[in-house]
Amino acid sequence: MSAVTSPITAPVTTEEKVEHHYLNHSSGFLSWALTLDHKRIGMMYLAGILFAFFLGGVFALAIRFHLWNPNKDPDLALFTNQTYNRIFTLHGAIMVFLFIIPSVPAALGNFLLPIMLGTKDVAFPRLNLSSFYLWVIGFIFFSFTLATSGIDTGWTFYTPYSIETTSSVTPATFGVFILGFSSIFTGLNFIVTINTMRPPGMTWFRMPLFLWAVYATSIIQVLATPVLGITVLLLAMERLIGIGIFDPALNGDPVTFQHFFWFYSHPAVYIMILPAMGIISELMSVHSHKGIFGYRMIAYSSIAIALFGFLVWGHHMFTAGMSDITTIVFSALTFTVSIPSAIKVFNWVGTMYQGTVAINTPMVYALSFLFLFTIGGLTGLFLGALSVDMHLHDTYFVVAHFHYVMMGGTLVAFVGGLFHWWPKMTGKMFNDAAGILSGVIVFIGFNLTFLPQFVLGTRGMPRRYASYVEEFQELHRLSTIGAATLGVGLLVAGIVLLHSLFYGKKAPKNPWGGATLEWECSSPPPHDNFSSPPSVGDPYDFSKIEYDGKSGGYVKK
Amino acid sequence: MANSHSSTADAHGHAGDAHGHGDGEFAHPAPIWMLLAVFFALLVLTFLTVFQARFDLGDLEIVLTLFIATVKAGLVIAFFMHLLWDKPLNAIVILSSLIFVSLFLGFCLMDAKGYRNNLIMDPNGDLLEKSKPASQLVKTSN
Amino acid sequence: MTTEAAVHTDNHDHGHHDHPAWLAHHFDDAQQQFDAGKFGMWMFLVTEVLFFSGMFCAYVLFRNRNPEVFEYCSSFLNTKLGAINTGVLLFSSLTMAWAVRAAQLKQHTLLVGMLGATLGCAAVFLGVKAVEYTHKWELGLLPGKLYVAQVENAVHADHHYLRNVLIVPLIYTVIGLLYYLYSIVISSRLHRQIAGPVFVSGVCFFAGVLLGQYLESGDHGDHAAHASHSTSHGDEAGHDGAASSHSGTDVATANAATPPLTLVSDSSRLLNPDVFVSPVEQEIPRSDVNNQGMAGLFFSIYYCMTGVHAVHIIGGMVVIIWLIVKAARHEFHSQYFGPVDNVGLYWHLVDFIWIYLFPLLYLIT
Amino acid sequence: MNMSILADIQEGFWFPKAASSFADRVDFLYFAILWICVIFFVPIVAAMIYFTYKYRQRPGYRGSTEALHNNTIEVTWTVVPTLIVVWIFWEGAAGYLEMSRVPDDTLDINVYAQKWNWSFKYKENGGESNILYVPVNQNIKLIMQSKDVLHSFFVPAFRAKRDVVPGRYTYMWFRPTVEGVYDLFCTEYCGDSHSNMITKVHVVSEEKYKAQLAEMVKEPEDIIERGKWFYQRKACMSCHYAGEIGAKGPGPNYNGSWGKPVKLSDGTEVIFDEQYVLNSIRNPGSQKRAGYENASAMPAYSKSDLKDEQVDAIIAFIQSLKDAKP
Repeated sequence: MSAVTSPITAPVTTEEKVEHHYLNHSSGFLSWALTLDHKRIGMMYLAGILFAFFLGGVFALAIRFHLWNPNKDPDLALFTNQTYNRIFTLHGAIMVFLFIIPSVPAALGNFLLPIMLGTKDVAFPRLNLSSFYLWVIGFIFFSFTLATSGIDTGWTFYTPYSIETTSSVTPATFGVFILGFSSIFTGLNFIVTINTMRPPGMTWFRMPLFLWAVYATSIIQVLATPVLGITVLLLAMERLIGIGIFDPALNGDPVTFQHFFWFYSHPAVYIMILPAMGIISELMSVHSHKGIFGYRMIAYSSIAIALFGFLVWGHHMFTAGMSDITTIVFSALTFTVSIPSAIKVFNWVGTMYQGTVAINTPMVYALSFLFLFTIGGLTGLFLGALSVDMHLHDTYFVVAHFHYVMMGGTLVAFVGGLFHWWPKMTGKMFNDAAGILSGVIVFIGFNLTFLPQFVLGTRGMPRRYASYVEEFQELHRLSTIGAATLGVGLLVAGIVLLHSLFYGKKAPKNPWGGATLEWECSSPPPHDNFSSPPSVGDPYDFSKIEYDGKSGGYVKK
Repeated sequence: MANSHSSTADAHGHAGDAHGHGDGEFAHPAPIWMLLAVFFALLVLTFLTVFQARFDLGDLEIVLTLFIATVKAGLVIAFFMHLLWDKPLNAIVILSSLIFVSLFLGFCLMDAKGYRNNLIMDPNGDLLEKSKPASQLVKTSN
Repeated sequence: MTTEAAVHTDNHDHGHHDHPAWLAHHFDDAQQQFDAGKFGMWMFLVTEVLFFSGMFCAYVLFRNRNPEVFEYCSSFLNTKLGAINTGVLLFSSLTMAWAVRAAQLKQHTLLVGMLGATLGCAAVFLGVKAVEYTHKWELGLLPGKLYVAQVENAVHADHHYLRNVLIVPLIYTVIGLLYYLYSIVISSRLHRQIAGPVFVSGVCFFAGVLLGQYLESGDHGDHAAHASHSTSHGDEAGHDGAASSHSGTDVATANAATPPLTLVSDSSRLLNPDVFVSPVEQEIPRSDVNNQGMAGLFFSIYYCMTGVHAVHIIGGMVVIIWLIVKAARHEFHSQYFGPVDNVGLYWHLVDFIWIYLFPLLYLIT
Repeated sequence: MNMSILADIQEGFWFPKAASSFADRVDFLYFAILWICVIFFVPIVAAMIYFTYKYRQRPGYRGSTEALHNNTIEVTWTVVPTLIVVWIFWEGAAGYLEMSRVPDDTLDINVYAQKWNWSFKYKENGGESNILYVPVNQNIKLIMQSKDVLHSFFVPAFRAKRDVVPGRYTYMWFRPTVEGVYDLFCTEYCGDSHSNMITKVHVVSEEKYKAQLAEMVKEPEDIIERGKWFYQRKACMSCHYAGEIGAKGPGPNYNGSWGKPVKLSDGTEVIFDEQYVLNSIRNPGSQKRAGYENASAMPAYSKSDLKDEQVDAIIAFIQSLKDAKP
């Protein structure tokens, strides 16, 4: 459909000369394993998190297939209750700690941040590499958990259940602890890089919005993650020697655990969504070939979300027995976060106005994000309103809500961003029509999976149930069909990307017509990113960028 | 603040004279007298805080203790850690961490006050039974 | 790494080749490298502050809930040892700050000396801490579920905790000594400057242990009765040759001096599933303090806070040794002293946290 | 079995039947927010689709590239949503306060949550039941405690939920307005059989409630029946299958086990007899069955939890299942 005018399908003239770039800069296993190059570290992260995502996705499908039937008779169920509990816990823990949190910042961010900023590398390349290895160690701890008795506490590790269960919680907490440090190091590195290493001309307000978003994310990573570290450390101590701080049997307090946990884990929600918002800001403007609407508002709202995000953790605990005054204060603060998010959505739509909107794979994902994230954001209003939350808390409504934000938001943006920067990262173009197809299937499958869950939740279906009353069966089946569709869509996306690696055309320097710095270096970029210092201009000035049929990409006039 | 700044700028000048590196000057050696003065101030404050703990001051005590500790911490941060001479950004960074800590403590405390009356100490009733010492714990105090 | 470096040198297309060895290739100049490192360190300190904040939060919540428990248990902590450790840490902060100055002024020998002094202070601190910890373990003042507190019988006195704790520092000291002897044999200034501080810090640890023991035994002033002394000390006296000047504390005297503190437990108020309770009229039940859920919880918090702090001290010692190696090689100068400065910042933060821990744990009256 | 629930579905697409005094307010706010969402969502998506079509990239068309910026619009779309969320917050908080402030004239019922069983104790006569009986049109106050882990009390038809937290009392209240039978779920994850921690609320008339209470305190005369009665009330049934009731797992099945040898996890074998049953109740960890090493631990029942003669009744009950099909 759009392929007619799409620049990608235009004939590409390939120069036969072998170019020097970061992928062929050096070879051998050690040249990757010990690399200090942010691009290679980013690619290793990408491979790692995609594997983690695959694992988490398999668990997700297992959950949905288990719920095909109400399982009133445990003998007929696909899994036993115990197995089901372990599956949903691992689904959550793997998706949150191993996939979503590192997905955009550590994989795409590592690759893009120095290039977009115009520097040679991040401030602390060794720290960057160690952060990747910490991720690997964290992954190993989780694999160990998986290989032993699994873990059945839910990804939230709520005490006192996590203290008394016989599953291997301790290795999982060590895994989380280590992954936390991985996350802190990445965030710290990015903050320092952006603060101290901007080249001449790169002022704060010439930074692409993706960098603003990553910067805001990094602030949260640095400020919030240590608290998770101490929380899981105390939990591990609780299990190892019984310190009792969170254990009511020793006069400890389980609600204190929830405060500790959510002080990190709510901001962590913004660690997950903010970089995705940054991706969408890039995608919307580049593929509309139009400057972003209200640049400063979007930049400020990223920071505002990061800071307000620290004030609202209590909304995970509205029914947990918090005092009334705390509950009401948290509810009020919760609503403050909705405003900057709303502003962003309006600005993205405003960006398309009077632009030149290309319909290609990244844009399809971006539009799909807009649709899904808006639903995700709006359904947050139900949960922020206290009296309604009393009914909806811990039901499938919540499950649907956060999947719309985390998956419909972050994952879709991540895949969109992956398609967008794929030519830059690998130097290969993918099949755009197939990419669009994958986007459409993902969109349909996603809505089919999670829209019914809103209704389920409102009707009172609690979450984390291995079996349910028959009344809910039809909606559950709808959801399972959707999940299968979603799986197919993501599979198609994966095939498209893999196919391009082997059969893709060579990517031009600037296939989409972007104005940020990463499109000024060749695809893939050379080892040191820029052979000569880049000239920094307005990241959203598209007026001088014209399509050039000869190279198949855009060039600056 | 302005006051201390000017005096420390003097200190700089001093130290700067002592050696002479021309290019890209960012090393600001702290004068020895200042380090020693801060150290002795810290020692005096430590004695003070131990000393005041001997008196029962009631509710005031925790306030006084924390006040002295904060003065000490302030001295360490300002002089030993050179924050006074450092970029303002670094000061903002460390202060913001304290803001977030107080936020964390504040909300938790606010909640704790609310549920205080609902607590059931020793819910299973077995702590007293199980950990009853063979003999009474003896304490001496002064 | 080697491949990286090799390729890097023969790939000359990016201008900056006046980079000295101490300036990483992706930085423009020394100032940028220094600023980046320092800013990164401050960010790291922020994470440290928040890391500790979790435990401070637990402290505040439980002290707020059961002030009497904190008051009671705090008297088992030896204020003198705490105060001395505070002094030692403050002194180490002084030497660290001085070390930064020495690095900036290229006073290499003074720098090694100052770093060595810092290392030694850290060791003294740990030595005193080892005595404090093992002494409490002997009394059964353990965290949470492990709490037994049968002070008079000194249930754990036969465990020789201290002797076991001393094994690792002993190995460390012996290695330091052997290394020092080796450096004298080959008469290498570099190695002597590294081995010296390492060996001395090992000795300092034992000095700290002796100091701790002396104060823990010589002073019956403001902490719990010490039934365990006669047993535990007899053993240690042989070990370290300390004078057996401790006057095997007389429990009976201590008992007579102050009546045992007993909070009457009112177990009828505790939850009993067979009795209908209407909790509305009920205030917070006060249980006996001397159990796992009260005193045990205090000691959980105490061990977590001071334990994590001690781990930071040990981590600090490792990086200080690394600094000593660099300093002995004369690597620092006015354009490159970032590592000393940044480790210094870290070290001061460890001190900073102790400045709060000391009054909050030891000085509750 | 779930006919009562099937009946619910006729009440509407979104919500189960509204059966408490809170329901109107919650449902009103829910639908108000729903409409607000629609009012925002539809124009956003419509604009998105329209722009995508109108400004699509095509030969001969080149849109503007200039970044737009319009203060009036930006202020409008900041202020209007702010006002709307302020109203939502207000309405939600007011509804919440109504739920959390317990009125003075309440009928008090103690709730004990335990893995994976609800038990309710009535103040009037000390009666105990696993199904919650409440009289219609009276303010009911629940005083809730958990014996082990976190649970959460949720009755969708009442739109009311509150976590049950070990180590403290939590309270909630509601006033049922319509007689009927409603689902009661546990909504805080509590382990293996979390999804089986379901029971019913019977909202009945005042007289029926009185009759139920009287019925409740009558223990069956027959020892086997009494054993079954305790089996149902003392949370045994939430882990052990017996006859044709109870949960299949995580604990061993009672059927056909009496008198047979039992393999223990340490390799030894014992006979399933009085001694074994008593020991398993008083000290469950001591003789773990082979194959159940990783099952959730059974709580120990002290003599105050379960008196000796009550254990005898349970033994008699298990004995009666000697020949039942496993």
